[in-house]
Amino acid sequence: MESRSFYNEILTEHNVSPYHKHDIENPDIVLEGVNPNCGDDIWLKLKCDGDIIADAGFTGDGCAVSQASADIMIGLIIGKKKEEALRLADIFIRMIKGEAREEEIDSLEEASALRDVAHMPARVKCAVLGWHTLEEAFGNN
Amino acid sequence: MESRSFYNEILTEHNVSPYHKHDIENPDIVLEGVNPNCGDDIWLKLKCDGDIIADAGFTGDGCAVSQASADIMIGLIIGKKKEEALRLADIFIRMIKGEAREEEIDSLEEASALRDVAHMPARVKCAVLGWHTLEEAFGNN
Amino acid sequence: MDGKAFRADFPIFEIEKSMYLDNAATSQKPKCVLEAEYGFYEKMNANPLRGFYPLSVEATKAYEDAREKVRGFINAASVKEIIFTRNTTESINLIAYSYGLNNLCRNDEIVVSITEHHSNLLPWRMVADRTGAKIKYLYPNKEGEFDPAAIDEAITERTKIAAMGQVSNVLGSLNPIDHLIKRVHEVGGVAVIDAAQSAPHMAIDVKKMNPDFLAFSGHKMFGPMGIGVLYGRKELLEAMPPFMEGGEMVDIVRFDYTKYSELPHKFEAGTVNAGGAVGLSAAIDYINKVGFDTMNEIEESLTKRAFEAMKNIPHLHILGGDSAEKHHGIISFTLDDVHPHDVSAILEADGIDVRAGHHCAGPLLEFLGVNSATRLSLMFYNTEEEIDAFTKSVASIRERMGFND
Amino acid sequence: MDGKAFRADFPIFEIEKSMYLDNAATSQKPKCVLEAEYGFYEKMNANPLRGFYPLSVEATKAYEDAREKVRGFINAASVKEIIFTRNTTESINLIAYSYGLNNLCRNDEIVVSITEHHSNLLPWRMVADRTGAKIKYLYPNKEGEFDPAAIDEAITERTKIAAMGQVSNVLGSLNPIDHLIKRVHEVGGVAVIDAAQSAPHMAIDVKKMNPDFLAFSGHKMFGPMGIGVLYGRKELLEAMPPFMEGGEMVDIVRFDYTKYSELPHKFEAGTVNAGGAVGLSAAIDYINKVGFDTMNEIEESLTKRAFEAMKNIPHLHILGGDSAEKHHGIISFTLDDVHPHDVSAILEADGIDVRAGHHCAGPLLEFLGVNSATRLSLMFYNTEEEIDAFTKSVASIRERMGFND
Ligand SMILES: Cc1ncc(COP(=O)(O)O)c(C=O)c1O
Ligand SMILES: Cc1ncc(COP(=O)(O)O)c(C=O)c1O
Repeated sequence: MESRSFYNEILTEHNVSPYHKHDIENPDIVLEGVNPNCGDDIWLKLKCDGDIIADAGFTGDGCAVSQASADIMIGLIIGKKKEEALRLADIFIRMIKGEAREEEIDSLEEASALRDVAHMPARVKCAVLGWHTLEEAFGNN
Repeated sequence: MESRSFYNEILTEHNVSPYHKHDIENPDIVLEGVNPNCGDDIWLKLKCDGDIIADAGFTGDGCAVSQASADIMIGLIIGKKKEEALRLADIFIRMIKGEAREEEIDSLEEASALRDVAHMPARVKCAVLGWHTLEEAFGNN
Repeated sequence: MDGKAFRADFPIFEIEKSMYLDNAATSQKPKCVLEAEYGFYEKMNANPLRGFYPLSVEATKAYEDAREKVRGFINAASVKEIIFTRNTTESINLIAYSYGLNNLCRNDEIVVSITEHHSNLLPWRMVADRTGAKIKYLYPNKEGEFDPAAIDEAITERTKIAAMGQVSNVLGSLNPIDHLIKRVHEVGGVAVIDAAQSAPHMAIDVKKMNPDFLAFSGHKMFGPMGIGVLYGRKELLEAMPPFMEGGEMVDIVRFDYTKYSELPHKFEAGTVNAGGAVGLSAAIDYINKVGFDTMNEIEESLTKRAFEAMKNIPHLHILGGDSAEKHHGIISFTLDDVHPHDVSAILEADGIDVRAGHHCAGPLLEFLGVNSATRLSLMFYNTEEEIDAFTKSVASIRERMGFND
Repeated sequence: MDGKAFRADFPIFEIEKSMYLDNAATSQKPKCVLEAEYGFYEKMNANPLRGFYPLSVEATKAYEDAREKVRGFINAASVKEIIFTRNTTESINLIAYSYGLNNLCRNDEIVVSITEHHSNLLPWRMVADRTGAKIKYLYPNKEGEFDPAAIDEAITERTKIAAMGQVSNVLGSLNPIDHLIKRVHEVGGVAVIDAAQSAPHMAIDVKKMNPDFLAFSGHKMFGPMGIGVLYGRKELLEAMPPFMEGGEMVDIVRFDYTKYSELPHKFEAGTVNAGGAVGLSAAIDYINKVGFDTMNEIEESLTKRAFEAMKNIPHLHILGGDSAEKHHGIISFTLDDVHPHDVSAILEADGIDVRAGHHCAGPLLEFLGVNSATRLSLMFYNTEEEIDAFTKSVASIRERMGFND
């Protein structure tokens, strides 16, 4: 018996050594996201400069999927415009639902490493937790 | 198809022409008995002379089994002592449960015509309604 | 025209030879429903909603697919509006406890039709008792028909809730719920529709009907016992506090803090009856397969056959409407001098299953001036032979009870 | 020693090849239970309690026989003390609503152990919120053991209710309920025992145990979903008002008067889940056939096998008791640096079904200082191979998650 290659290297790396798991000083937006299924609980902290996400980080506790996904997300959105971040979140969430097109997935860069979660219905909520929280933080959804 | 001989002559007669279905003036005890299964609802009215049941009657509404049984019961207990009436009630109820001895059943006189109810679980409550109300009226049970 | 062609779908008819004409109490279950429930336990039994392993994921999917099936069945906007309960009674109690107790107070009024089943009456009396609100009864005429003007008058600015069954379980009458719903919305109140007797017989479209709450039971519509449905408008359900509390309806519980789950889970405390939900889903598939059109055609034809024969039995009095069309498969009646209890006992001795009593509608019977009644209630799987045996037996009863007509 | 000999009794094991080790969530169902429920619908389906015809009489008898079976199972004095509910959660909510809200007020206290499942905690918080009563938590030590002296101290003259589970669904610990019951009786309060996790594994004798209320779920003890039990002392139940209202729980309903039915029907509103009760009855027969002695012998042996192996896995921490005997088939654990969610996902990839999360015991986990845990929970039908596969897989996880030990 061997595990399906679900916990790939990108995922385990971002989980074992997350770059963005730290507090942000004087954040403009702080929002808690919770995945009741397993008790994942992250606090997303955003610092904005006008429309631009100047800095971001997260704290909390969760499974490798939720942690790696949040970490990758933050790496992707720092320096981007709010609208662009939301566009990526939309693509990511559709990818996890198995509804995104290939070229869209490509635009997710490292985050595309989570595409296999689409086949694991129980892990979908973990994967999208950070992204949903981002949407909520910007008042969408 | 023909009905099992459950509604025998004694039963239908006491139902069609009950002797004791009438009000009692200044009764000493009045008690309502209800059989929720079918909405049988009788008011038992007793006039006592010391320990003796001097007169009795019932009013209300119910199925032939409950009405005939109450009517037969009252015919049996008028003029009897409270204790004797309770003894008969006990026998009657055991008869309906299929637990009385033959000579006990004999002592019930006409009321023994209801013995077949023992085979009709759904009608047991109708048959014992008057008798249970009698027990309750005397503070038993 | 009758239901012979469908009897083979119901295993009980192979075993039980009595004629089942008590369908308003509970329906018989087709094999596909029994096998669906059995199959759930055999193939995917796990506690839904919490596990990550495939078995639990499958159980969750089966349960949520059943919810989607129910949503489609009544054309609700969202599965969030579909709450699984045990039965109609629990559905209405949920509304009474969670909506009623929290939104009503002294001087408010609850309008309830006097034809209601106890399950759509006693919860409102409880709310009235505890909040000080007043119950106002709506009365029909002796045929069971409500005057729209009387509804308009009874429902006033004080009315916070109006509760009515779509089809009466005693009279078989179709009630003017559309009118009631419109009127109660005019005054800003909510409408609670008891669809226990209608859901098995007619298509319900909550978008068109526009009730605020609607309740029905699985066991009356070919599903298993122990599963029922509450439909509620999302905005209302979202604003309501939970009813029962415990596992599966909370996201976070800390020492002094609780965050409830989203709809519909907020209202489904404890381990759900997934097996029952899967059975109900199969029942809906079965209904869709046969089709309400076919069912109604048969049921109307059988109702007419019974009604016409009963009309000609001396001393027999039908409660409610004066034509078969007004009865929707339910005909309650009395027979002079013979208690309904005895009527049903003699029918029973002839192998016919009907019910006698107050049919959980005490106030209606009181209003009609009868203590109890015998009820014939049909389903599309019944046959002309059953109807004929029934009417023949009824016609013989008075003589068998010692009356010479 | 394991349960291989019994696996053929459970149809799911023929179809589903994953290793089911999430038994505390819900048990698998033996064929005899599934057939009993199916058989009810196939042979005697009718609405119980109201019909006179043989089918309904049989349905009623089957339902009431199931109640008698449950009475015997826990050795209650009377069937009046056995109320069928949907599950443990509903049983406890019934007590909370009907007893709690009506008997408590400001300054009263409810003593609840912090190890409780949300279903035996949130209803008490609801009662506290609405009545102004205070919740007082009982804390165990880190091994999950309660100090009798602390119980004596926590329970005072102000204590009206003390609530505790017999076996913790997270720690597997057996709680000192006898002590708690005696103590709360000294001060005139009532004891509510959550037997959801004990009923499937040990004989319960309510005459000896002497709780005031006791609750459990059919689905955790080989029965179907949608059926649960509330035991209550007759004097208490008699004095309590009904919880839900509707059909089947009233004798008389007039315009302005209601007479409730006698126990136990007063608390069973609406059409009952007779099919579920019949399934539960068959489950009790099955338990009696196998015997708790046999079950326990297997379960203890398997628990020991798992516990000993887990003790030797580096970075693995077992919650609660430090010996297998203290776990009663339930072993929750954490693995350093790996979220329980991922632990269970990897186990799942290896074909092993366990649960990860807060196990509906948020405050306990908060008290233990963990956010969530993975739980292994056994039943007598599990095998040594399953345990070995489980421990082998667990031992491999850290490496597979990128940690080099
Ligand atoms: C100790 C304990 N209490 C209560 C419950 C709730 O049981 P149910 O979900 O069947 O209501 C559970 C099971 O989840 C449990 O383990
Ligand atoms: C009109 C109506 N409402 C409510 C109910 C109650 O349904 P249940 O007993 O399934 O809760 C019934 C059936 O008995 C009914 O006929």
